Amino acid sequence: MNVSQQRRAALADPIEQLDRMYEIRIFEDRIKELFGQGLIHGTTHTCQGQEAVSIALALEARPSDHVCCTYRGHGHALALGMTPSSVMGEITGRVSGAVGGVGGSMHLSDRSVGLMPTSAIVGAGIPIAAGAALTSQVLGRDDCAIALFGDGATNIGAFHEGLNLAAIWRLPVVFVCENNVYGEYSRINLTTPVEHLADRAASYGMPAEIVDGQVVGTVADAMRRALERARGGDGPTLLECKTYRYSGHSRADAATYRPAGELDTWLARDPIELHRQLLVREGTIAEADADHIESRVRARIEECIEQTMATEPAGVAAMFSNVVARP
Amino acid sequence: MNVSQQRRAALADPIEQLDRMYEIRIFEDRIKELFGQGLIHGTTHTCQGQEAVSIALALEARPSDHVCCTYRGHGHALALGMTPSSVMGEITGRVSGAVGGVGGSMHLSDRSVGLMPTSAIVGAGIPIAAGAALTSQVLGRDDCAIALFGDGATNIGAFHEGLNLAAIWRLPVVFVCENNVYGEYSRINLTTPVEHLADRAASYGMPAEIVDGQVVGTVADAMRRALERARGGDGPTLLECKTYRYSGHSRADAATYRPAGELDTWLARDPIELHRQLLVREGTIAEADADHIESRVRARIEECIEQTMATEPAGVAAMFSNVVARP
Amino acid sequence: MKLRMRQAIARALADEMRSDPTVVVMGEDIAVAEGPFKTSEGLLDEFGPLRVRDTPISEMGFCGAAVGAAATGLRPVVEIMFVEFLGVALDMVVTEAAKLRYLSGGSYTAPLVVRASVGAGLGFGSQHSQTLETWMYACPGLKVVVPSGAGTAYGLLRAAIRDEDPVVVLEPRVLYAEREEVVVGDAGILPLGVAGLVTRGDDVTIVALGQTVEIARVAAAGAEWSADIIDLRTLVPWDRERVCESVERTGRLVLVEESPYSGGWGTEIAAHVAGECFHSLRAPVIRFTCPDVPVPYPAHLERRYLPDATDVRAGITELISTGRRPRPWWETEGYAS
Amino acid sequence: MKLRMRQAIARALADEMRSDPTVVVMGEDIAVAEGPFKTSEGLLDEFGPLRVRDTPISEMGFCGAAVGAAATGLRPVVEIMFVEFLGVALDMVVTEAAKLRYLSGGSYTAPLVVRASVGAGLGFGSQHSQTLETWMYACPGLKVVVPSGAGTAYGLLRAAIRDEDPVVVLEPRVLYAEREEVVVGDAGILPLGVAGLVTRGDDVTIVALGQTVEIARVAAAGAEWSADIIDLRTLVPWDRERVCESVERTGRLVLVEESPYSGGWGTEIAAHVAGECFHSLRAPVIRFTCPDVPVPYPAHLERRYLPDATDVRAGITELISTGRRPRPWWETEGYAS
Ligand SMILES: Cc1ncc(C[n+]2csc(CCOP(=O)(O)OP(=O)(O)O)c2C)c(N)n1
Ligand SMILES: Cc1ncc(C[n+]2csc(CCOP(=O)(O)OP(=O)(O)O)c2C)c(N)n1
Ligand SMILES: [Mg+2]
Ligand SMILES: [Mg+2]
Repeated sequence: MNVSQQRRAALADPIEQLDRMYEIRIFEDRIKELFGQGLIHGTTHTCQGQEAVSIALALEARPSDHVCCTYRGHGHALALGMTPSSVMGEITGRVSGAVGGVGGSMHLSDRSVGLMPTSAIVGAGIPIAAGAALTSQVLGRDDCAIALFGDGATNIGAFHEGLNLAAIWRLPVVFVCENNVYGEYSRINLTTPVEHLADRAASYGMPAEIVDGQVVGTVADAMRRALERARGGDGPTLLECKTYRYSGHSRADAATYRPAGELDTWLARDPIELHRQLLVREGTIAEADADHIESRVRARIEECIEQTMATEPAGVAAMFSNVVARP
Repeated sequence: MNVSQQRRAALADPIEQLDRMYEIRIFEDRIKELFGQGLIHGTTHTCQGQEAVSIALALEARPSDHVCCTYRGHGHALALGMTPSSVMGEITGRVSGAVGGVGGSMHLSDRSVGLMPTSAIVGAGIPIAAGAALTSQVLGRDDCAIALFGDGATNIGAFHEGLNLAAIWRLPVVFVCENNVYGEYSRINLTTPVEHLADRAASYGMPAEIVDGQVVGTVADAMRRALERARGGDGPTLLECKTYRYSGHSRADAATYRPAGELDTWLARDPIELHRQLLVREGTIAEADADHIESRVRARIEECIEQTMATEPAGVAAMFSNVVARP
Repeated sequence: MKLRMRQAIARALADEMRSDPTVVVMGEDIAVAEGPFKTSEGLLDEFGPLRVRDTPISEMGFCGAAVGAAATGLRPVVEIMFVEFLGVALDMVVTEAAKLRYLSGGSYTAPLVVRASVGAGLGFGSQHSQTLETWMYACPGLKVVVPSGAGTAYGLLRAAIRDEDPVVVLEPRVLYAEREEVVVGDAGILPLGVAGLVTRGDDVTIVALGQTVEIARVAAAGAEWSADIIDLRTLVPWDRERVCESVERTGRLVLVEESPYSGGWGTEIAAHVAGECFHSLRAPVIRFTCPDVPVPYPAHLERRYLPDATDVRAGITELISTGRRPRPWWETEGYAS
Repeated sequence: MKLRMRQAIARALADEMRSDPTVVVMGEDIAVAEGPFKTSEGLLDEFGPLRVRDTPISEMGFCGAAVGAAATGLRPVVEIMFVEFLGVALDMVVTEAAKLRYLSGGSYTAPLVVRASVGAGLGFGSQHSQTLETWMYACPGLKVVVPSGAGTAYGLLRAAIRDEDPVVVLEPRVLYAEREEVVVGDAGILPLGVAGLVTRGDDVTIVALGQTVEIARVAAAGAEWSADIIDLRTLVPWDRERVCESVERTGRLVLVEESPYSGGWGTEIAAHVAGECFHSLRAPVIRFTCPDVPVPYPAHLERRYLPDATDVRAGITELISTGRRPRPWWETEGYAS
């Protein structure tokens, strides 16, 4: 097992789950700050508030399953097992980056844990995931494919075509819509005439569930059901995880368009807090442990930033590598 | 009123309606024969069996409404008012053709009766119709737009995006799906996991109706309701007209893929026969009149063919016209 | 007045919307948010939600709507946030809009404008940094313009909106924040198809486009040779008269392009000149382009990826002195591409 | 054996599917109906519905599925019935497939083939008769091949399926029914990137592609000059060595293209040669192309639209005797374009 796979396996431990949720949250907060301070070039899209979906995904998917994510992929990548240093290395264009530093924040990938190259094109990952599921169906493997995408992506043609194709071919794929209420600066209700995006599965005769996206266990249960259905040959499922994006769409966005109080309502059901309280209630950990975990993670991320900033930038040769196969 | 508009107005007369249904049927039969005999170059897509929808469309839409049709558009064009000679002139590349002979069978248009350029790209007319409706909304006109498309077209992204856009903007447009059971050589059930395409309207919170596409009156009633809704500011509607394509997909297709007996079942409810019987039952016409109408039309079409074949072909200059506005 | 390019674009849209009530703008987050690049600042306030529209994430849908609207009486201006997104909507531009006039015998037209931001330099990565002009090439019926700053952005956009046929405006993203003096009002309208002469010289004709005009200017400033620097402005149809007239005078053609060497936009100009002005050419046509690789993300690699003024100056000096075509940097430095 | 091009394509698919169980084919009506152009005859019977798949009318959907399948272990071959339909799916080819290797540091690849029929001559009209090669231009990571008959269709398709990266195969529709001798089996595989020499001559280098190879052959047959006729076969990356070597010998380059004059595929070859072989060129580079208009529908106009062997022969004779570029027919006949 490589490091990513070890991190993935470790998630079985509830303490590790909380650790990883903090890891995502703190990583994203710091990335945003670094961009804000002009220490990183380009753009980035963070996922604070959506950690429960990432963790549930990593818990239920196998490393051999194929996961298609988007430009908002840091959380999924970290949860699936990628190290903060490979993700941060990529975001900062270092040789230590997941794809050698030429991809950047929107382009992460780690084949050892099934993370396919994340796409910066809205909806593209949906038919691509269907295709990954096709491979399993054709070769008789029991790997599944999972596509993660946002609420806004359900208005693009690739969503329609991808779900229809997966349904008619009964492909082993799970479509996970992270409905975080906004597509860029537009509230979902301004662009989409239905309240529940899960309802759109009916157009494909596809089972669907509306899921509380703030609770790891709830999301994991839904994913387990969907993955079982897929592996059992019963075809695709659409899951709509209701969640929220604490931060703006991208580094450039202060999210001033949000109705007053909306953020607070969601913060009151913060996925990390909910998971932490659950673990404490269950007696899995004590409050003190939880605090300790949080500070431990904070230190880890700071160390990661220091090391990354000290790592050499991707060289010119990297720009000419992996364009096509070299004879 | 030009000739097209006069023909359109004349449709108010039930006898004219039957005449026009025969016109479409015989026109299409003869076009297919002419292609079969190699007397016409290229490809064509005929609509025998779908005449009721074309007639109902022409009855309910106003000449000022904007109609977007497809490569299978001869019937709509003739019903909307275009003369057999302008349609046949286009199909045969003559100067008399609707668009000067450079378009061919798949590209008809007549602005005087609202027929926008028909598209040879599946689904393209759907968002285009939404845009025509947008013009009415922005300029405060009460013209509506109507898109006609097939069952297979409901699987393409433009369908999804077009309907969603029309719904969220409450555009005055009616989406008419002529479900003729096949998309090229594929039966709808092989490509589409839902039985009733009208059900897909739910993804857009859009009203929809399943309509018996064989009966002029039934289709007309549904169109009237949808057009009233549109003109009244209540937004778009999806109509699924259940009908059947007697002929193959295109001149090249013998339609051998159809289950035995399917064609006969549909022939038993032939839209022209049904309309003819209704008119006779109502006492609007006598059997003899009906026979007379049919032979009258047959003679008209033969004359049209002779004249068209005697008309000069589009000249080289036509190929260089209408590329861009000339200064 | 001095305006940033994004302000000049917003001003051009506003001026056309004032003078023509059929002009409408639509795109993702262009209304309430005033555009991801703030190119529609103030439009919603002044013209209201009927004419200034936020769309769902549906490029095929709203580009198609623009075609239908243009055919029936509006003059829509759609914004494609990054030109790559035309990859999900190209059909509407190339196969529908560009052929609508032809396929209706001239009775329907498609006077619409598609604005799309293009180019590298801001760290958006391989899928958000291309220029992709050639997607719009070889498409009779379609025009393509590329501004090189606030002034041309204003003048070309206004002309594009007034044009009776579809026009694609490719806006170099790095220039949105750049300020320059702009002639606003009708006097500022620039005719489509007419190139601009940036500097006048005798030894070489440098044809540049959009973001590369500045590169050419810097390369020529203080060089031991003097150049006609032509800002092409309109890529389709490009100003053949102006370019050929210049090459016949200078005897040398150099293109500075932000596109890969293979299949970049300059091939069209080079090919035409090699046929039309062959007997005037005293030296090989050279193209300073990007290497044949996807656009890399990090700032230092993006800089290396883009054509460089120093390379251009040195290359032209070499061309003039030796008559030989200078090798591109990736060849001399031994990076296969 | 003698095969029609469509049979050679079906044979190439079958041979690859036999030797490699990961090869799958999908497209609209390619399975049960064996393809709208009968290019997959016999495949469903031999390989079954798991590997030979009819798709819904969803080019974006199944091109995307091909990308995902290719990235995870299959070698999909998708059929795009008419190349125009890539206008609703281009994103998957250019923005996803072509960059997948780059954006995964080489850990994922996209060995997929997109087959699309192209070209005029069968009366399909403006939206079903273009060649559109330039949509695939300027896209590092993507290869483009164009067969000129059954033999090259077989050999190039097999090589494309075996290639580790995405390849677009543009098949001239008019050639599907044409028969020629084909070397089947591994011996018939043709390497990508290598052009073919059709005839050998001294006075001029004629570069042709797909359906225009035959036009070049007819033009040269019995002419008072002799030509190297090069069948380019692979458009991206094209065989620069072969073409430049030839031009250096003949001193003249002529392109015969089925694409509009402005922005057609030949501009890339002309531009490179004008830079690389400038000192060997004795005459202007000429391109025999289609006029800058949408493809007209009627047979007689389609014939006029396409490059004509007699024009090509006369034009080259004029070029050699006068050293001047012959005007295209639409200019001499006074049709503005
Ligand atoms: C085809 C396409 N159109 C537009 C964009 C620009 N864009 C990037 S993210 C985004 C919003 C997507 O919203 P959603 O699907 O809800 O995902 P989220 O960002 O909320 O995770 C948009 C419009 C794009 N990348 N691709
Ligand atoms: C985008 C696109 N894909 C494929 C085609 C080829 N094609 C033409 S008609 C057709 C079938 C359409 O079926 P349907 O929508 O049911 O309409 P019908 O032909 O039955 O009227 C197909 C696949 C096309 N023209 N455009
Ligand atoms: Mg969202
Ligand atoms: Mg149908």
